[in-house]
Amino acid sequence: MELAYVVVIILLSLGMYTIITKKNLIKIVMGFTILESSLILLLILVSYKPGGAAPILDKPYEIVVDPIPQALALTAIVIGASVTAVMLAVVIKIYKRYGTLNVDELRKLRG
Amino acid sequence: MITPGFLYITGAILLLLPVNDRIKYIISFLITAGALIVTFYLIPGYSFQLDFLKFTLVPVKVDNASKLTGLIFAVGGLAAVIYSIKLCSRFILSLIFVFIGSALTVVFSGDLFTLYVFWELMTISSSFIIIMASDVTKKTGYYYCLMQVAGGLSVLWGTFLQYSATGNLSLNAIEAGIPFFMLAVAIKLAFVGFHTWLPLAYSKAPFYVTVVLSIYTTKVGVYIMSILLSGINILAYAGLISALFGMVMALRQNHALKLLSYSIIIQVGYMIIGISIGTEKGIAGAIFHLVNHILYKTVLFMAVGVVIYTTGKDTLENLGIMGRKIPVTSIATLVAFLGIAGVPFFNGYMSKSLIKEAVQEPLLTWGLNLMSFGTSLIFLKFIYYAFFKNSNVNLTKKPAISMQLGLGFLTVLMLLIGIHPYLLENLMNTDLGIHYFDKKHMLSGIQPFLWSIPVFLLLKKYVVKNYVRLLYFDMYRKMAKILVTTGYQLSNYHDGKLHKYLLWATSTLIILLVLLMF
Amino acid sequence: MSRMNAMFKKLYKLVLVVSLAIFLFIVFDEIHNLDNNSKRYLSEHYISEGVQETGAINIVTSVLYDYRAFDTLGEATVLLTAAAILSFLVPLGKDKMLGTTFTMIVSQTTKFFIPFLAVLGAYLILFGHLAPGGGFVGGVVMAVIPILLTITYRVEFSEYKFKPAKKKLAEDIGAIGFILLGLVGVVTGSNFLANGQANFGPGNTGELISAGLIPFLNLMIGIKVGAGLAIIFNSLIKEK
Amino acid sequence: MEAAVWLIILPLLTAFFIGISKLYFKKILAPLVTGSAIIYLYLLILVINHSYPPKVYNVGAWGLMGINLMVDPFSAMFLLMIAILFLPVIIFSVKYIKSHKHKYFIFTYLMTAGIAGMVLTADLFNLYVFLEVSSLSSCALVALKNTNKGIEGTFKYLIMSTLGSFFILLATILTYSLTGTLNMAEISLEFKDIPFQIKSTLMSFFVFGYVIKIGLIPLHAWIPDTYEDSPIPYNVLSSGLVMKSAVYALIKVLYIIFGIDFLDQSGMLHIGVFWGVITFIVAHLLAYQQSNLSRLLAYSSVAQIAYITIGLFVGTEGGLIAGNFHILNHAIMKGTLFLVTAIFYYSLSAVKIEDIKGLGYKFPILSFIFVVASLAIVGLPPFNGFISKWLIVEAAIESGFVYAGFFILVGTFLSLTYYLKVIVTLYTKTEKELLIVKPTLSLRLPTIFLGSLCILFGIVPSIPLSLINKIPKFLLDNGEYIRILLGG
Amino acid sequence: MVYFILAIVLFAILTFYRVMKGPSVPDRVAAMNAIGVMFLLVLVLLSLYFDRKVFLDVALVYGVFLFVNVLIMAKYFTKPEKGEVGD
Amino acid sequence: MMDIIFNMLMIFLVITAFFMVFTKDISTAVIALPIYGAILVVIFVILQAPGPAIAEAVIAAGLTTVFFVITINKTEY
Amino acid sequence: MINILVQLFVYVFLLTGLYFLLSTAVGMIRFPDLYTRLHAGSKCLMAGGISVLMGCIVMEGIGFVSLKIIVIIILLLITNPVAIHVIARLAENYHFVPKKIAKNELDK
Amino acid sequence: MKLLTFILTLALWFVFAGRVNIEVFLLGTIICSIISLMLADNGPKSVQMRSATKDFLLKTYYLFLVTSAFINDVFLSAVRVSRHAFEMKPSFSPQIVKLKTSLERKSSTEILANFITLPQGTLGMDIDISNKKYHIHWLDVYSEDQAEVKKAQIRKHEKLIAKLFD
Repeated sequence: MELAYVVVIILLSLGMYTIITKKNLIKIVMGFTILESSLILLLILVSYKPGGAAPILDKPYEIVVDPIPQALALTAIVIGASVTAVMLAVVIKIYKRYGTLNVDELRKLRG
Repeated sequence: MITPGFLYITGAILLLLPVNDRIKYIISFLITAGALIVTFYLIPGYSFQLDFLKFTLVPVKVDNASKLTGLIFAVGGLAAVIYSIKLCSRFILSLIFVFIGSALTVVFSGDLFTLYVFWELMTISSSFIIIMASDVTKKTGYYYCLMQVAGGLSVLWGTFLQYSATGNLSLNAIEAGIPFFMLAVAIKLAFVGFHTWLPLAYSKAPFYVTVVLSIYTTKVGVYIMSILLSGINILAYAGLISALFGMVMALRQNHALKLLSYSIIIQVGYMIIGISIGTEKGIAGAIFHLVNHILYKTVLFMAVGVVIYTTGKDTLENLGIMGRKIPVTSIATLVAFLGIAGVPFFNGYMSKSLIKEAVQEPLLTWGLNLMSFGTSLIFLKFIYYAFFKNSNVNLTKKPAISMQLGLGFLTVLMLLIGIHPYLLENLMNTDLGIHYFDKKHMLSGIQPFLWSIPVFLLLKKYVVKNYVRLLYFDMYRKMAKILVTTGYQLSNYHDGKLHKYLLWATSTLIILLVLLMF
Repeated sequence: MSRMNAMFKKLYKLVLVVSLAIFLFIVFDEIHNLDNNSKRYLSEHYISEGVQETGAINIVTSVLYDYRAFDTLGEATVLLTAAAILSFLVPLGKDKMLGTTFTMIVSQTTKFFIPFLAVLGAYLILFGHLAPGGGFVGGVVMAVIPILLTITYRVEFSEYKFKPAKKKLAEDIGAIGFILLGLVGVVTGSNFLANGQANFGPGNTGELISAGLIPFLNLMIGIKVGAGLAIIFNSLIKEK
Repeated sequence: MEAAVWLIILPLLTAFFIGISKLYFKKILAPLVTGSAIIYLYLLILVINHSYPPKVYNVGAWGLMGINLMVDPFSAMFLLMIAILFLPVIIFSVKYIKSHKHKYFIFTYLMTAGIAGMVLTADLFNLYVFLEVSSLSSCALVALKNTNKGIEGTFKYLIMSTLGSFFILLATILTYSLTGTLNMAEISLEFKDIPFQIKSTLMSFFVFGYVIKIGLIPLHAWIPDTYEDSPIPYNVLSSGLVMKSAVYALIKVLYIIFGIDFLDQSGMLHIGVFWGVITFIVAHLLAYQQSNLSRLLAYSSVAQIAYITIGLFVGTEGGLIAGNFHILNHAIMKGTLFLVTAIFYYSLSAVKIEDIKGLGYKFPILSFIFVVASLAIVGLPPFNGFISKWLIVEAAIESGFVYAGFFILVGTFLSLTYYLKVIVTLYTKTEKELLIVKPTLSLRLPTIFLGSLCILFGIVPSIPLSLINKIPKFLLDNGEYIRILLGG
Repeated sequence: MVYFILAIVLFAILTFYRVMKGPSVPDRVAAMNAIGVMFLLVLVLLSLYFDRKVFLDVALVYGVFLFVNVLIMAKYFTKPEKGEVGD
Repeated sequence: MMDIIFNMLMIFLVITAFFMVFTKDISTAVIALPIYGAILVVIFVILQAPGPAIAEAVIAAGLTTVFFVITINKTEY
Repeated sequence: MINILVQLFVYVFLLTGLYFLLSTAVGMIRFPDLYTRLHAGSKCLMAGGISVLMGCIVMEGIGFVSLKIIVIIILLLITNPVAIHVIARLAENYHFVPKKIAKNELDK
Repeated sequence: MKLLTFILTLALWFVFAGRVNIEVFLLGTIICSIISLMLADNGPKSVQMRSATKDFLLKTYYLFLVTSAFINDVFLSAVRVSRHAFEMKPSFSPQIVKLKTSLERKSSTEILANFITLPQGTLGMDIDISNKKYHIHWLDVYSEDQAEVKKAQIRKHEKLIAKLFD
């Protein structure tokens, strides 16, 4: 599963790249979604053990994957979703007030 | 423990209470007079210790020099408060009290921490006096405050260096950070190059404020210099240059207050020379000169203040009302003039001759002579305008009694010291072994004054002239402009583009990673 | 010149991102080289003792609602914050959205669909300690009901069916209920949010009614999340 | 130690009850809010009183299995700060906030809960969660006025702070994968065997994430934007608590988890001090350029936090004491300044510096307090800012960062330039007639209280310092912390 | 069993071509729907492969949300695509 | 064998992510978002994490897309 | 014996499903316009899905798992036509014209 | 129909729960009754109570018929479409056909629409509710005769549905 870690790195970098280059506000928010999902993927990868069973112990298993990162992942997902929702609401608000989605035109605050 | 400084500060707080005018007068008088009495009865050698943070502070430490200085400060305080009590509002009066109190505390302070704190308190209170005094002084106050705080901060930095080098905060021997203390004292003393705040502040501020400021601001610097930086011979030449510069500038002024301000620079030059010689005589001479200078310069400022009060302007022409219309003021002015010119039997004479006695090098002796000569010349101009030039300015109102009271009080003291110069020595508990009314001293003392009269008569055309172009160059404004421009450029970089900010952030992350990993 | 500048900027950004990736790669590689699987004693404890200690089969749930229930409280708070933000960004007037008008096929299907969706949500919430899911997912499934109503009919109908005030009330009650259930632990002399340790659980492990407070906490979170997400969605729809 | 957990629950409960009360009984708001704040104050005092020796509270009674809350002197200092700021701000806001009143209080309480959680928790992930609570509700408060600038500032804040949170989360995950635990004490025990490179990378992620929220240059750009058009009582809490809580988290993570030895080895201390110096010089220069009062104060906040950073990154006992004292002082001073600004805004909607011209004569006491606070923040005696700056410089010189000490004094001078500008404007008389709504007592009283604290702590700094003096022992030697957390 | 999963995933990747290429939004949505159903099947198969019946819940919930997604996309994508802003 | 599926899914995930980022049209990117989420769900199930998988199905493949779609509707026109 | 038969059934069902799914993918790629693609996306997909799920049912035998899979089948059967219909509606909103339009017969 | 909803949801609940015992039953009863009370008026009105009780067996039979026909048709048409997909040159000729239905109830028209969408190479595009008219996109209609033939197939389904639900 070494590829998975590389994928995490790629996704993280991709998210960063999106955030720092794309001009469209929605794209930026999407970059955050990618970034967040990469972290969650990392969490799940951390929890995984080869040959492990899912941590729902309806009968005894020999190897069980680590439940803590999964719990953390759940929390992180919820937090990420809330933040995304707030961001999108603010994006809509900005569009209604500025009439644009271009980041570079949000320049009322300067100096 | 009641010290005069804290007494004054208490008075300031009392004055902030909502009281009517009568009680205000009573409080002011009680505080000032009380401070004078307390100062008088302070015993040299007394000190008081206080634990603060991890230091042991000495907020009060009395010795001979500080007692004399404190005494004259208290006297000046009494006179100045009496002089200005009718004119200024209660809030400004309270600030003046804080100012005087902190100046007194600085004089009696026994460690660098206390010194710095009250030094800055002086700065703050005086700045606010200037800022709040009238409408035209806002920018002046801004400038003044910045200069003074720069000086204060260099005291602070010197203190830190000293503390880290020696591990204590005692006031006696400075080992590290001498340049910074020098810078601080230079700003306070209005050395040439650092003098720009003085004429500006003293001429723009209302006259009653100027009176108070002129008593303390530079003099505290002198006193601190005498403690911290005595015996650095090279400074004597700097003082000389400063004084000569002040002379030239003072001769070119048309306004009485500016003239007096520049003349402060000259007088401070005397004190610098005295201190930097470093001998007992030199320092004692400097302190005595400080006392004398406070007396006659305050009187002169007060006199000009009366003129301003009565006529509304401070050009030299307006001094013409002296002579007959305001007799008390005129007499005081004359006495002060004679004192400042170093005429025997007047007070300036004794300290000047003491300093001259202490000076060994011929160049400095000649310089001192030149300074006396210049001083006489300047004040001859002043006197000429006041008494000899016919003018047709009229009084608009009568001078207040309180003003004349303050004036008269100081004049009496001045005469007293002039006639009996050993008074100061007694107060300081030293015997310098000088006979002031010696023939030699009297001759060397009066010579510059006598020379100045014919020179003034000869060059009257040039001296008494309405100068239009003033020599004025301020490098601090230029420096400030550079700073402001830098700030403007920086501010232009913050143009609201989110991408730029994010780019900065990412770059920071990479730099951080690189720095921490390798 | 400006094009060159832009090119350079883009290249610079690319270099930044690539160097970040390289750093991450180095770190991941080093972490991979370390043998750190032996250090998971905490999770081993959870796995071996968790079922007895908490009574929940789903260890993730028992971690989420028992061992680390405080995190869940914070998470619920975040969601509540988000819902509150969105609801105050809403203006009074309503926004017109362009949209395809659906035929009645959709509305009929939705009508048919909704009770079963509710059952699904209830199942997910109440079986949170036995099966994956739990309060959060169940709440979202519940929140889909008003979303579907909004899509197929209109916002007005959805808000008539589920009043905004009621939703807010439900959200607050869910959050308060979570805390109050946590305080049950304090009342019985244990610590805040104590559950398995305080031996609340009736019932046998693996049954529906077991695991002490966990199902109730799940229920509270479910109510809160459902109401909160419904608020968020409707606010987004209405937002001007 | 039940009170410790109540510190987090009470604001949450209050926030939810406000949400309910909005629907049914609207008039209860002011008493509810004030009463809750008073109870909260009582709880805070209770906890602070019992903060020494440090205590541990197990949430859920799980011991080391679950989440622990810990009250140590460092957190007690922050609780003290909340205690000082919270009640005045709440009382102030009851009158001040006019629109979205309920929401304002909900978010304020949520933010406080988040900050209290961050301060108390001893669990790394829980720290992240509460950080997210506080930063999201703080975003909400920025947007509360619902103006163009407010929304734009919110967006920038959201983007930046979310970016920071991501890196914190990343570092947390990597930490977990390295150590298998989230308890700070256990992590710091486990970290002794981890190779240097991994640790330094993790540290740089932590530092980056938190520094975005702290706002050192060049990560500061969102701060003035958020301050410009947000409700001003929020700014008090923001500059006083939100930014500081990020500082708290950073310091706790660095000193407890990584340990002072590692910080020294990796050069983080040098980086921190240098970063601080750069930050406050630039921030002062920028602040001079501002014409908006809130923006000016925001840049000043950036600079002050740089001072704090220098103090805390010096890495000696004196530095930690100084930094912590400056944290407290800055909260008080900036709080006073913002509250006075808020009253000016309330009375005659003064936003720009020119707008407050002549108010020095209309509001003598408030202006006096403004002057006191600004002199204190500049660092002039005899106010509290001077004492802490003195301590910072002294610590910096003691541990060899002489340049930092020197530049702090230069920074003091630079900061005087713009504060004096404001003060001079304040006392400039104008002809124009000003429309003035008289500020009521509930607006003036908190301001005066905070302003008097400026003077009090300047003259008698030993009151807070007696609490703060215990901090360095816990941070410099993380063994103490570990012992208490694992043993208790 | 695994081969079937592999095959279905491959088909999903094939169908993703339509999402990338698809000239219009409805094309893409249809392809998205197809991919979603395929993944649903993958989920069911995986749950049987791992012999954990609880995984079926994932498939069920995913199916519901796929439907919701398609509905909302069909409802609110109402105009032909415009160019991206800037970039 | 499972590894091959897993790696394939990973590659698919990366392709989807790149497509999401680099496509010019936002609505296309949003259509790719649930696919991205679905792949994540399958990956999570393979990694034996049903809880996060179901949450991801609900959030990334569900609600986030919904929010994005609404945002696009409100902003593009 | 019966085991082998069950295995056979399973493989038949699954292979059929795979065939249909493949045709879905190919049809999605190859078909020229939207509506024809929708045909592929509806019928082939449904057939593939149902047969795969039937295979699963056969594999599991009778039990709650099978019931759940049946629930999934029903879910698909209900939702997928609606989804396709809705996409068709969306296409109409975009003013798509099908490739060949026959004469309108009922209008005669 | 509330009862029907209740029964259906309870069945679903048991399916989900994956076990049958008294706890599950009690909790399921509570929840399903709440749900059916709250949401049933949005629920299916497809079957009347009376008819449900009266000829239950017959209905079940028809239901079985319909379902089998449905799945059969799905598979048949899927085969046809997939044949088109694998042809070298796709040889279909799509057309739009309009069809009038005689069904009365809303739910039955909807079910018919589902029927139209999935089997037989057709695709329901739109329904004109007032005229009860379907717009159908037909995949392979080569001539008008074929169209009539195919319409007849739909009529067959229509009759079945009418028997079942109308």
